[in-house]
Amino acid sequence: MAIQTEEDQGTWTVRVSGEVDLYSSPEMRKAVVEEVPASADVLAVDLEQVAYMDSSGVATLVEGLRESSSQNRRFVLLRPSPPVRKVLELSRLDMVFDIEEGDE
Amino acid sequence: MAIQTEEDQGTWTVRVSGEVDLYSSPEMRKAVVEEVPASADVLAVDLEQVAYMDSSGVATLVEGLRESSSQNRRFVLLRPSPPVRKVLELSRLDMVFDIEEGDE
Amino acid sequence: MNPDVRLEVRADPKLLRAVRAFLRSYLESQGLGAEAAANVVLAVDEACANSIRHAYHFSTTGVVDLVILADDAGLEVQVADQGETADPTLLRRRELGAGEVQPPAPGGLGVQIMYRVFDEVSYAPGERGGNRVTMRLAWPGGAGAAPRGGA
Amino acid sequence: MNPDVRLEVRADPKLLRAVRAFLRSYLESQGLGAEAAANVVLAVDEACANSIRHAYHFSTTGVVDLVILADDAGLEVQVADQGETADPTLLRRRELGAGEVQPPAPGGLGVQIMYRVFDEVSYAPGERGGNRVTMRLAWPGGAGAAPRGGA
Ligand SMILES: Nc1ncnc2c1ncn2[C@@H]1O[C@H](COP(=O)(O)OP(=O)(O)O)[C@@H](O)[C@H]1O
Ligand SMILES: Nc1ncnc2c1ncn2[C@@H]1O[C@H](COP(=O)(O)OP(=O)(O)O)[C@@H](O)[C@H]1O
Repeated sequence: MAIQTEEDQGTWTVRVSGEVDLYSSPEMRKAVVEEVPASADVLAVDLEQVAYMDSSGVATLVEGLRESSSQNRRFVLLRPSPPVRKVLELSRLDMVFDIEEGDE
Repeated sequence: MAIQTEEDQGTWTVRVSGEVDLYSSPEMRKAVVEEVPASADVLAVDLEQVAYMDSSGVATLVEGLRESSSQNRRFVLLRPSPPVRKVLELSRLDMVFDIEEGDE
Repeated sequence: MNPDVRLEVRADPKLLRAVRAFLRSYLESQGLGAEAAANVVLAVDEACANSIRHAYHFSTTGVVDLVILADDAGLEVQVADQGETADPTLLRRRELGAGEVQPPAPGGLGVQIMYRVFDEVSYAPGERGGNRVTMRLAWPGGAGAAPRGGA
Repeated sequence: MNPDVRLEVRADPKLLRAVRAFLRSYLESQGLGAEAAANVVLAVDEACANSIRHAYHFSTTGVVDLVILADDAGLEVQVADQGETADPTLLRRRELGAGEVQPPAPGGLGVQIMYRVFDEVSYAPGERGGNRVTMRLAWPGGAGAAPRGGA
């Protein structure tokens, strides 16, 4: 798994790639829960390049969503890849997230 | 593993792709030893798309070479992929084969 | 059914990736389609992750023991550990009633994913403590319908 | 060394592909470079193929037993079978003298590949018949030099 972050006009984007599992999700947790700058109005997690995600990845996204709500920050999933869509669906959490398909 | 064959002006080309191992090499053997038309002057085994080859694949190529010699047919390996080059080298048989890199 | 594979892996999260790679390739050679295979890989990974987290509490001296069997009718995967035995009330299938909404809680997902992917899931405490989950899936399309034997 | 993995596979040539997929992913997670990993995968595959061909004569009820261990110094892979024990004279390292040319024979390649890829290869008859080959490789670059612990 690899993580890239980027700030643009109040939107903090976390780009995740590779396999998110029990081994790697703590690193994703840092990026989507712990290290988001207080100034960010929007937290966008770009999941287009995610080849695999397990329920520990989903749990981390739920944490990011909760933490963002409590900060009055919008939390959005960008272009989830087919494996991400699948695990969200199997977790019955696909309706809980704000999902964007467009080019940002 | 998948095999495609093609005839062009006396050259019989066998295009191999995927993984050649103990399970799949008998199928490659058919194509490079058993089913070569008597009319072929040249047998070209195209190995560009081979992702893996073990010693049973190498042994099959040696059989193809021997059989071709006995039929006065030229036997040539086309564009061996890096894994094929490696197993030929580790088998100390890289100098035994006629290898062509060009576009046919 | 004769087991095709038995895989004993040290309970280290870092090793799960290789287990998934094995399973993907195994299921492909059994002729299971890519999408169904991805679901099976996910569900088995969840079972292994649960042994690492809940049975062994991330102590990497534990061992996760997978057994994989297949015949013309379907696939069976067993995942066992010798760690702390689970509270059986936490291992039951839960489905949402009409109009119910899943509360977005960050836990309690893995076991339900296993139930949703496999046709049959049954938990049993291990013979000497620990847990064993047995998961069965009929090949899609009915008995022997999957093009098994493909390269 | 604590074993990371023990893999018991039915002696079916069709299962070798999944074993290679496992090993590739495992070696990558150990930080071994792709080229060195490809060589290790080949050599281990040769050992498994020999058990299937020569020890079990393609009887798919046999089991090939792999043990994989790693520490900061290197990697150890053991491949064992309980089939026909090999003639030890066929398992020796052979190197060509100067000016000698390898006769292009279609056999006798696998064991030599194992010697050329690993630093140490030793064969022993199994405790109850069969064969066990133990292969060791120091991580390239010296003790602990491989960036182990990578994702
Ligand atoms: N192998 C296991 N060993 C011990 N407890 C387990 C095991 N598998 C599941 N459990 C228990 O079942 C609960 C539900 O598991 P799961 O649905 O995967 O959600 P989560 O892991 O997020 O809690 C776990 O919290 C744990 O208490
Ligand atoms: N696991 C094994 N069980 C029985 N015999 C073996 C085993 N491994 C190797 N051998 C013997 O060693 C010989 C050399 O093996 P190898 O170098 O792989 O070449 P090949 O398999 O082409 O004969 C085999 O022909 C076989 O007689």
